[in-house]
Amino acid sequence: MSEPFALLLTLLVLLTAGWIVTVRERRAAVFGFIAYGLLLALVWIRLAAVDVALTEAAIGGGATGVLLLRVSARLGSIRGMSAPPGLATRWIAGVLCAGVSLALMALVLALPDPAPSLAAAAMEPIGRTGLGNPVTAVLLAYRALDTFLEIIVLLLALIGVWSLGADRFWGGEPAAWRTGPPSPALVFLARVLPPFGIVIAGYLFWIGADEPGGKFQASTILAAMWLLAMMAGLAPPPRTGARGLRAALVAGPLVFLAIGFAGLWWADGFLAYPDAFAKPLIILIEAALAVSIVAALALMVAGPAERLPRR
Amino acid sequence: MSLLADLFTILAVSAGVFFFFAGTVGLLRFPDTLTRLHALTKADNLGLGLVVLGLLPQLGSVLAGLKLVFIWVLVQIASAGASQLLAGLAKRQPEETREEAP
Amino acid sequence: MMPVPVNDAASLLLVLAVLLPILGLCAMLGLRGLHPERVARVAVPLGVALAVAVLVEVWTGGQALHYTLGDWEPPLGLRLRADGLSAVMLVLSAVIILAAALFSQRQFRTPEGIAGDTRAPFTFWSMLMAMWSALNLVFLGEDLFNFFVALELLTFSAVTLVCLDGRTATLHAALRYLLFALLGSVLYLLGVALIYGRYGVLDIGLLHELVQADPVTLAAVAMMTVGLMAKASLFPLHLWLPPAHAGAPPAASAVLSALVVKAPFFLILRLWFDLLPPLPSPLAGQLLAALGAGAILLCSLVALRQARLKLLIAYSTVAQIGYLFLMFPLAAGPLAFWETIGWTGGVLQLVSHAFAKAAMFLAAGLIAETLGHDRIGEFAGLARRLPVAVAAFALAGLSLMGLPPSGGFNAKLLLLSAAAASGQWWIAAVILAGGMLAAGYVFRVLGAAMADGPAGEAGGPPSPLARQLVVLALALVAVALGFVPLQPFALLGIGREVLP
Amino acid sequence: MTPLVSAATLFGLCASGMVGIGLYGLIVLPDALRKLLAFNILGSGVFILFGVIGRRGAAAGLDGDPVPQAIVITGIVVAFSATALAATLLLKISDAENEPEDGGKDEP
Repeated sequence: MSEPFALLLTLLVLLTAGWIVTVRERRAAVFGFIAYGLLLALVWIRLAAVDVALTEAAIGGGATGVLLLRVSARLGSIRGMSAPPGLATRWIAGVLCAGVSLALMALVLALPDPAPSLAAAAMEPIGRTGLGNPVTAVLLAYRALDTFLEIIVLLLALIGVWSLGADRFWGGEPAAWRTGPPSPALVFLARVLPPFGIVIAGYLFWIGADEPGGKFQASTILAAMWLLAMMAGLAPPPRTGARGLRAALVAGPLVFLAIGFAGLWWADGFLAYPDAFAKPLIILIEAALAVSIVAALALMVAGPAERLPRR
Repeated sequence: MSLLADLFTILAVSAGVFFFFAGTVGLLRFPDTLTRLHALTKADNLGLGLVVLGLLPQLGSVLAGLKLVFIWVLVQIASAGASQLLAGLAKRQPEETREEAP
Repeated sequence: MMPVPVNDAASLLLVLAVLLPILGLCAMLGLRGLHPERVARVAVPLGVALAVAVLVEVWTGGQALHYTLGDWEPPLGLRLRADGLSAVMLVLSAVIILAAALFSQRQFRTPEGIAGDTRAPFTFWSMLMAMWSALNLVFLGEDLFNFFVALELLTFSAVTLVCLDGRTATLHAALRYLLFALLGSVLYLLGVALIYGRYGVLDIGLLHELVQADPVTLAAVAMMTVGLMAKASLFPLHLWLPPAHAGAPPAASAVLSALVVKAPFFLILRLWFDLLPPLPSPLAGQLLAALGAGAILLCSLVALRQARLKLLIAYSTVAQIGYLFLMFPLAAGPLAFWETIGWTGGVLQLVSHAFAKAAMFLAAGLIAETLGHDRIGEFAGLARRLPVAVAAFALAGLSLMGLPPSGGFNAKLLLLSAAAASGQWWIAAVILAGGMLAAGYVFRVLGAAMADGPAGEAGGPPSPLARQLVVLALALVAVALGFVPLQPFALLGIGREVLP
Repeated sequence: MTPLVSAATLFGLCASGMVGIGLYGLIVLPDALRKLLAFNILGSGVFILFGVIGRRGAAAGLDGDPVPQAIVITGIVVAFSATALAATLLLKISDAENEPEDGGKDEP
């Protein structure tokens, strides 16, 4: 497994990407995109970034795929953003984009060797966080503000999705997949898979501190299990106005902020952890974040409220 | 012993790859959704099963072996379920609905 | 290496300025019983106080504030930093948001007798909070990827506000805005990737000491600039702005035009002045200025021909953004850039346009509410019915045209002098022509409103005086900025002396 | 390891190609959902470029620089959020246009 495999993978990725933008049918492009996400996960493994590979497979391929399938199944034709471009436009765009690609290739080859890296800088103080996985240390210690804001981005996108529902349904249930009774195969999957999913998610979450894995990957799997149960009609989708759901959504950010501000008193500043308790605090933050991420991801895929709230 | 194990691995994985190949050819060449699904599930079941079986002697620990078998079982469940769903969809929409094309 | 200051109580203000609005958002989302507008009534004054406190600290201390997050020093960690310019932007945002909040208290109030929240008020207030947080982070951040996250927060909240009313036309506008903004983000991120690949550092202060004008760096900054231009809607990447800004609720349009398009522009300033070394060739600055000139001339002409008031104001935004890009060649020269009148003029243009444009969009909101439409052709009689709103529009127009006394006049005079002093006569000509065109579209509206006609008797109750006074106050600030001295401000140089 | 044939460099070229393909799709595809797919291809090209840069930065006993990896994880989540928002917007437009009596509320 070395360069020939990388070459093959490169060709496959580029061919799939080209196919997605040129194939005639919209649905086919979506299927192509899901396969593309899986190929990318392989590329990430070859790039020795297993954390990213898991995230890509779970979110980039999985969650995005389910979302796009749901949308493309219901999406009718839309008045064009622009008319289909003529041959000349396509040629000009093609030449332009090829130029961009070639320039970028030249820049990639011009990057300095040996490459600058923060790997050593990230490993040096990692003892203070009590973590073994440097990616988790970057996400939850060194660049914790980014991770905090990323959860806020998720919440904003969810509010954005909700705001696209009608006024009268606000606070009601999302009504994704209400096309008749669920098929027996789906119900079978929804009964059999969740126990496995929960175990795998728990495992990924727990090892995330020291090995590849973590809250995003685990949360995506849990969200997928929940969605499966919703699709099969085994668990009704929650009301978007339900108190429990709202609390779950803000649990992550609030715990993160509380521990962050507590750092003003018991450590060196906002978002600093006392060395002795760094690891348990980080795991507490991750657990709270996981709750929010599961809720946000699942409900974002489920879409805005489309049924009246039950009073 | 190790030579025998290697030989077994090569044979089993090659057979697995053959089934994947056959399944892919079927996917590309067969005329309709149901027969294509049939070809695919063959690749999933037998192909992956043989690859997993072939890799088992190469693993150091029983736990790693269990993980591989577990993955195979999961794929069985998922692909059986997904095939059912796709087949159901194909039955409901016999002609592929063509979206507006560019 | 620069000496790294320790975190102190004053610099904690920066953390609070970024997080307070998010805390408000969490309160709105988490507790349905609290109505979002009540949360805003607490959060907005607190946020204004924080911004003013930062300005006072920076001004009296005479140096930038720093906060290192989690005591992880850059390049590994992140930090926040407020210099004179950031402090000004912080206060500017706080005041505009305050005005938008006051203006919207009644419009986006949860109806009586509802225990939970309702769609439009919840969305408006929560997105306003998120947008504020993102703006403050753009003004206070130091890390290129941190900026990316802030820009995405800004995009999501802005797009959601644009399509708040749910009409098909605004949904289309929001979609187009979203696609442009996402393309901008990706191009920006591509540049960030190259910078990291080249230097292994993302902190602007540290990068300033490392950067060299080699192809990778220049290509990276070029990509980031193009991405940010799409978000700041610099001509010719402006096509998304007019329908989006014209379709949003008035308070949202005001914030979008006054602040949201300025955030990516602020980042372009940081890239070009704080990150890059003085460029060997002035060509790039000339190119940006040429695009700015294109925006001023073409979009002012398009604004002249608009039949609807909100679209006219939106096209005027694109034109006025053009002025900002004139400062790139004008701040170059032998002096340190923050000591040039080109720099001062550009920043003054940014601030006075924010006030003038917010006043205009809110005035347009009052007009549309009263008349039920915003067709300029049917404005006859308006001045009698809504004298305060029309007066505010006229005062704000003064600033856009660049007539004295107004902030716009001072800004344009400073830019004009800088252009004349450096012999860049074409820029001077563009500034003058832009002022005439602005006069054309402002007087077209005023002329219609002053005429006698039926709009004076149209139905609907008149707007409450308090809302009209908010609009007038914004316009008066734009005018009052005309009394600042015509010279470089020491405040805008605070925190920049450390950059060689 | 000569730079021209190393797997990291190869994927760097791959990322450049992905950026070009995504950009092309974003420009020429008339269908908004397809534009969204193209945006995701473009984004993934940028992410892979970060991955390549991280892999090149292998040091201190690690197989790669963890900072770009963490950045990409954040980026993937942000891209998903953008896709979800845009896709819902599309659906809403399509619903409003295809059943104007029921879904759209076209008042001035």
